[in-house]
Amino acid sequence: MNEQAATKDISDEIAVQINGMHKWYGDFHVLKDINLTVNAGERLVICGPSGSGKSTLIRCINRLEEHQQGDIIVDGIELTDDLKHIDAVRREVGMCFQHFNLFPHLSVLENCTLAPIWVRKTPKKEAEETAMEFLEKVKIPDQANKFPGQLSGGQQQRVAIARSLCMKPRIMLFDEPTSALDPEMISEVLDVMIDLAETGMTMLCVTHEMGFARKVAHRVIFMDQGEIIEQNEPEEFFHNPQSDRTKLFLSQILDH
Amino acid sequence: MSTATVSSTDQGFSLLRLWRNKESRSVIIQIITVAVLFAFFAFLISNAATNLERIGKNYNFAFLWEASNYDISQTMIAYTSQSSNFQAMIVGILNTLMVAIFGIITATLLGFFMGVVRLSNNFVANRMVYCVIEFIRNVPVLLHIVLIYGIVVNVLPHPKAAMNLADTFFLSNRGLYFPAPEFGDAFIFVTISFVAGIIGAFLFARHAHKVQDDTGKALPVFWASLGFIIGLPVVVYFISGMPLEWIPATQGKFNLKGGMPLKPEFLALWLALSVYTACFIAEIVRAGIVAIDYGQTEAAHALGISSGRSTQLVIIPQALRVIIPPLTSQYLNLTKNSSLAIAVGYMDIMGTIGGVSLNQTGREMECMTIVLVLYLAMSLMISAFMNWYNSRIKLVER
Amino acid sequence: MIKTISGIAAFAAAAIVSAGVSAGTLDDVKARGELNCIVTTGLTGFAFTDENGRWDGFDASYCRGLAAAVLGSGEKVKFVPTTGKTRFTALNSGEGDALFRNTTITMSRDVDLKLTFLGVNYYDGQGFMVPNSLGVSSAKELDGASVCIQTGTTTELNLADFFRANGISYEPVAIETNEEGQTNYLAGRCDVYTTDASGLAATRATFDDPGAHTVLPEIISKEPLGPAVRQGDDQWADVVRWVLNVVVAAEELGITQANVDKLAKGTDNPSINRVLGTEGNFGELLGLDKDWAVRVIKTMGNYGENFDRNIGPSTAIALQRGLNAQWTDGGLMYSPPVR
Amino acid sequence: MSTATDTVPASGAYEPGSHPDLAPPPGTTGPIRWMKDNLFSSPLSTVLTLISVYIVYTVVTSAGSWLVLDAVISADSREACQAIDSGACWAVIVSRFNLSIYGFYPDAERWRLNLAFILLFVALGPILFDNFPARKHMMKFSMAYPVIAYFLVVGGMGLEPVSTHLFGGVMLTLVIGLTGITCSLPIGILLALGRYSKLPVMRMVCTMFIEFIRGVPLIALLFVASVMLNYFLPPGVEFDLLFRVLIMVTFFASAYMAEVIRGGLQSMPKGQFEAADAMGLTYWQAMRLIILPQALKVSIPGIVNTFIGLYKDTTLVLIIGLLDVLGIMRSSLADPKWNGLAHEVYLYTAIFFFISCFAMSRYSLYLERKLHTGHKR
Repeated sequence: MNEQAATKDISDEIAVQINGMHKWYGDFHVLKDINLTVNAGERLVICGPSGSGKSTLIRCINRLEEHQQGDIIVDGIELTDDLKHIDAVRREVGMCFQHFNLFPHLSVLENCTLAPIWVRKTPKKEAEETAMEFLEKVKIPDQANKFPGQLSGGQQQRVAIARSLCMKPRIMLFDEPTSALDPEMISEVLDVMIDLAETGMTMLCVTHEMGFARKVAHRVIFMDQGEIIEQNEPEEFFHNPQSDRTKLFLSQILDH
Repeated sequence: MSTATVSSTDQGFSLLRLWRNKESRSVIIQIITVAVLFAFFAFLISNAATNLERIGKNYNFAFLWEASNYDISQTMIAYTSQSSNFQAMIVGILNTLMVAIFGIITATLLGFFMGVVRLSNNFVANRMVYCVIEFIRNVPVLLHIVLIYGIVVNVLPHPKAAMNLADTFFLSNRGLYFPAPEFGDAFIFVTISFVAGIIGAFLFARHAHKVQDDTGKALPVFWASLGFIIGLPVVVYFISGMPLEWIPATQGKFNLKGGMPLKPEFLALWLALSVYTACFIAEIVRAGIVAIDYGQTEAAHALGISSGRSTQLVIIPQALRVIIPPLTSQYLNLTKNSSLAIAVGYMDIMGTIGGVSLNQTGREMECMTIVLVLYLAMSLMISAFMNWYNSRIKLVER
Repeated sequence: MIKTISGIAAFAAAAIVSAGVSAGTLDDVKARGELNCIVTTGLTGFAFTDENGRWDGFDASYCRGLAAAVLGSGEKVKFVPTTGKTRFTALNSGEGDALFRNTTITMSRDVDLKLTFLGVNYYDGQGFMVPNSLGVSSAKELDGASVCIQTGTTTELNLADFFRANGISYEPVAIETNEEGQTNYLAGRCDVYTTDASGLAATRATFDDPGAHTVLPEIISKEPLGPAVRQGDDQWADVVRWVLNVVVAAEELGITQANVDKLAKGTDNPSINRVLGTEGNFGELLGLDKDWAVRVIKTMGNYGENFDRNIGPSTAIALQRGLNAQWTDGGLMYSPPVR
Repeated sequence: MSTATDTVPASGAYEPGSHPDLAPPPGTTGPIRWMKDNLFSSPLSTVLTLISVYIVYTVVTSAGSWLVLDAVISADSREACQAIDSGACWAVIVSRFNLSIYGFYPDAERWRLNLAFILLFVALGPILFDNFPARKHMMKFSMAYPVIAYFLVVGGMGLEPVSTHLFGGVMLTLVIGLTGITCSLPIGILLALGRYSKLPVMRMVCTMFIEFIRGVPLIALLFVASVMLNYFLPPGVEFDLLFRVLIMVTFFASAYMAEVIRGGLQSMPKGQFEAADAMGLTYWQAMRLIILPQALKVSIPGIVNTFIGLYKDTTLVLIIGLLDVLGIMRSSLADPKWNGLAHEVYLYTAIFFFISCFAMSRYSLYLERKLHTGHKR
């Protein structure tokens, strides 16, 4: 399956492995027999029409959603009902949401230091130093003492990325990070994500930003109706889609 | 259910593993909760049993069937001091229901009226109602009750000098006396025609709805209903030879005799509860109507719907959706507040079974159990009814 | 939730621990250093608070006397005001140690409510008060009248019986406290106020024009008023009973608040000596000390003094001794001998 | 600024953006116009205005003379009052004023109540107002306040103990109200979390508790406290009446509080829970650090309203024989010197409650407005 995993910054270590995973919402079969292996350092873009289950898939990876059948192994830890495993996985996996989900009652800095202090038990001072470091990386160190409500959408999403990075995660999940943003703010978030990609972070990204996919992804996955229809290197994927559904989807999003 | 097995890295003993497992942990927590609660209640009940035994009492409801030995002034069913405590309880329940229902009706009417005045742009009326509302709702309802009772009893004249309206209505510090109806044999026809009128009005409304759906023609539903419900019984009443007489109260040696009295205790409780609750309802109504975006009115006007119609078709249905839930809790509050009857000696549930019966028989546990169950049942019934109504108007709105 | 439960558990545990072992009431009171005495919420002359919030009155004096006997000071009393309705529960639930609240002794209260009555400190009967303006001279003429009646009292039951027996009707106006009854009666909410004759007199005394109101001649019941304690604590019952008796005995023997100190030094009258503890060891037998009676009399006076000071002819309430005179004066006040 | 008398140039005479401001045409502003709009806009409105003015006039003149002009402030008894003037006899309030505030609390110890009352405001300041100076440090004092107040009011720690049966009047009202609110808040939070929980048993237990308490009147619960609660304690254990009442009042308030807070919890976007989960916070960490701080903030107006309700409901304790401010004033009606002065006494109590409740409801409005505008900070 993972034929083209030979790019130089991808290691052989497996970051996420999903075998024969199914999920239902009540009677509705959202994910059907998902098999997916992501190596450490690999950057994956998942696309597909809305309702295709792509968000659900990455939310299964840190168990915001429970799967009902199959295995998910993240960073060598199998996701089961065992709370210790879940906690361990969540410590290693960072996530950015479509609506940022920053904590409005905490300042930007507090947002960033909360999890390191409470989950990783980092001393406050150290946590703040780390946080400032990452805030600089996302280019908003000057906003550290503001509240999320005072920032623009693009800035908020960058804070959200910094917040996740403060936990020093090994894997980052992005759930449509730019789709709630005004057009002029998309690029500032994408720039940060591209910078992040250059550090060699394992990234799973649900997005419709095909430019981004072209630029950084090792692999693009297309999902529809709960199935992985097609996966390929970006260039191949865009220029030579195999299935009809992919072609239709690409024609819709690339034409507009 | 996850079919995944617990991975082999797990060590340690199984209880810890159960605690670490998300599902079994929730089961464990719940079992512990139930066990602790059970133990707690067992503790309470065993204490109660020990204590009752210590003073030689038991827990049984046989006293309900024994004679109550006390009199009650306002009863809706036949009741004497020889009736049982159970009958006294029924009297109490009916009295509670009566004051609650009367209260809910007047509070709603008064509340809607005040709410509408609060929305009017008439400065003086608006401010005046605002002051009244603020004053009344920031003073405890118990104070209103004793204050109004004090006014009714102290300010109104003695029955000998009762305020008298056309020798039919009398108002004194012994209460408000209405004439009592006396039904002739033929009155049954009027009753039947009234019921028939309601059914007729209902059928006509359905028919009118259908006609409007089919042809677009609006039939005069309101006037027709009025004709069916009021007109028909009136006609039957005259045809059957006016089989209803109203007998006003007359002066007795001490009191007014006969008639249908509303006792001062009832009046005080009813007025206080109505006025107090009405102030809350007024604010709910105002907030409900204000909450409807002015754009809705503008949209209705833009569609050419008349002002009155737009209120009826657009504003009210939406405002009701906002108004009903808080209104429900006001109705519940009013019903529960009616238990303050005890402050003026109105014999409601708290006054009969929770008051005199409790005291004369010394059966605190039994009586309080009954009281709690009765109020709970009443509250649940009102919530159920209002929830039903709420879901209905939601449906209509869609 | 776990927190709540552990909180409740800890709380329950603390409550149990703090309770310690419950001994007899006498020991409890001594240990507490305070007597919890159940009185009425306010009845002029019998138990009421003055402007400084101090309890006073015929019944309240007994509380002070009892506290003086047990604890050495008439000030070590906590008054628990109750309505007609809450008084027995207050006693049975342990909120009060003794009930001095013009309470009628009846068989059912004694037997069914599990109280122990200790004797009579005031012989009363239920009467009716009406304004003169009604022109009523007998209770039998009250057909159709509105009657103010305190709920949860024996008077309420007597009233129902009386009207039923005479085949006349009435409108009961339920009230909770004497103060409410008085307000309602004066405002004309009811034509008649019925309660114990002593209470009627006390109430009438507070009116602007007491002469405008008549207490009707019918006394429709026997109302022997007396203190009560919880059943099953004989030692405590004895203490309260003998406080009750000793003030009557004191009046009979001529012991007064003024001369008790002098007499307590010893007299030639063995009866007085026994009462005041200079002879015999009755105090110890009761579980008190030998001066207990001296303190009682010093605190509340003898029966006659207490009566005169609070409700007697010279007070506004102006009750005559009547049945409550000493047996030597033809009354019913008769203390068993202290010997 | 030009005035209305200026000639208005024909359109096009100005460059865009250089139009002067003109005053509105006459008759569209000013007091006359205001009256037309707000008093006489239609025949119905005119009638309403006239009726209202008449009512206000009658009430103000008659009540005014009774309340103020003909009132008597100092006299020894009701008769003395009536001998002086025909209006209200405020002398009864004057003579009972201290009683109505402090109850039967010993004279020598009353400074403790005064101190506790003053400290109450110091403690409330940082809780109620965001911009309170040195808020963080003062907050610590606020947290410690209940303990301080307990010792001040009840005694202990070197202060003369004062028995609870001496409590009465305004101070009893405040004791019940404040204890009720402080204890009910944590219990209410736990109940709300329980009702919002994913565990069915927990949810059921909390829901049943909340619905039971909300379904019965407070007075019934107080009766339970006064006649039944002692039966449920182990033999020999006694709680005094005030303590039992406080337990019931706390239960009562916490059920209502739970509903208010549940509203706040429900208004939390799902994303907040998910973000907390994704960061690996435990349930209690997520609740304490993320969800509750926000949910409580949204619920503050509701919490204040619950408090107002509770505060007014403290009057009910008079029915079971505790003398709160209404109870103690009512009992002065039994004093032969003052009996028959019900109106004065009730009015005094009403004004007392009005002032305190109105102030609180204004505060709640202020908060609501602040939450609306300052939602994003």
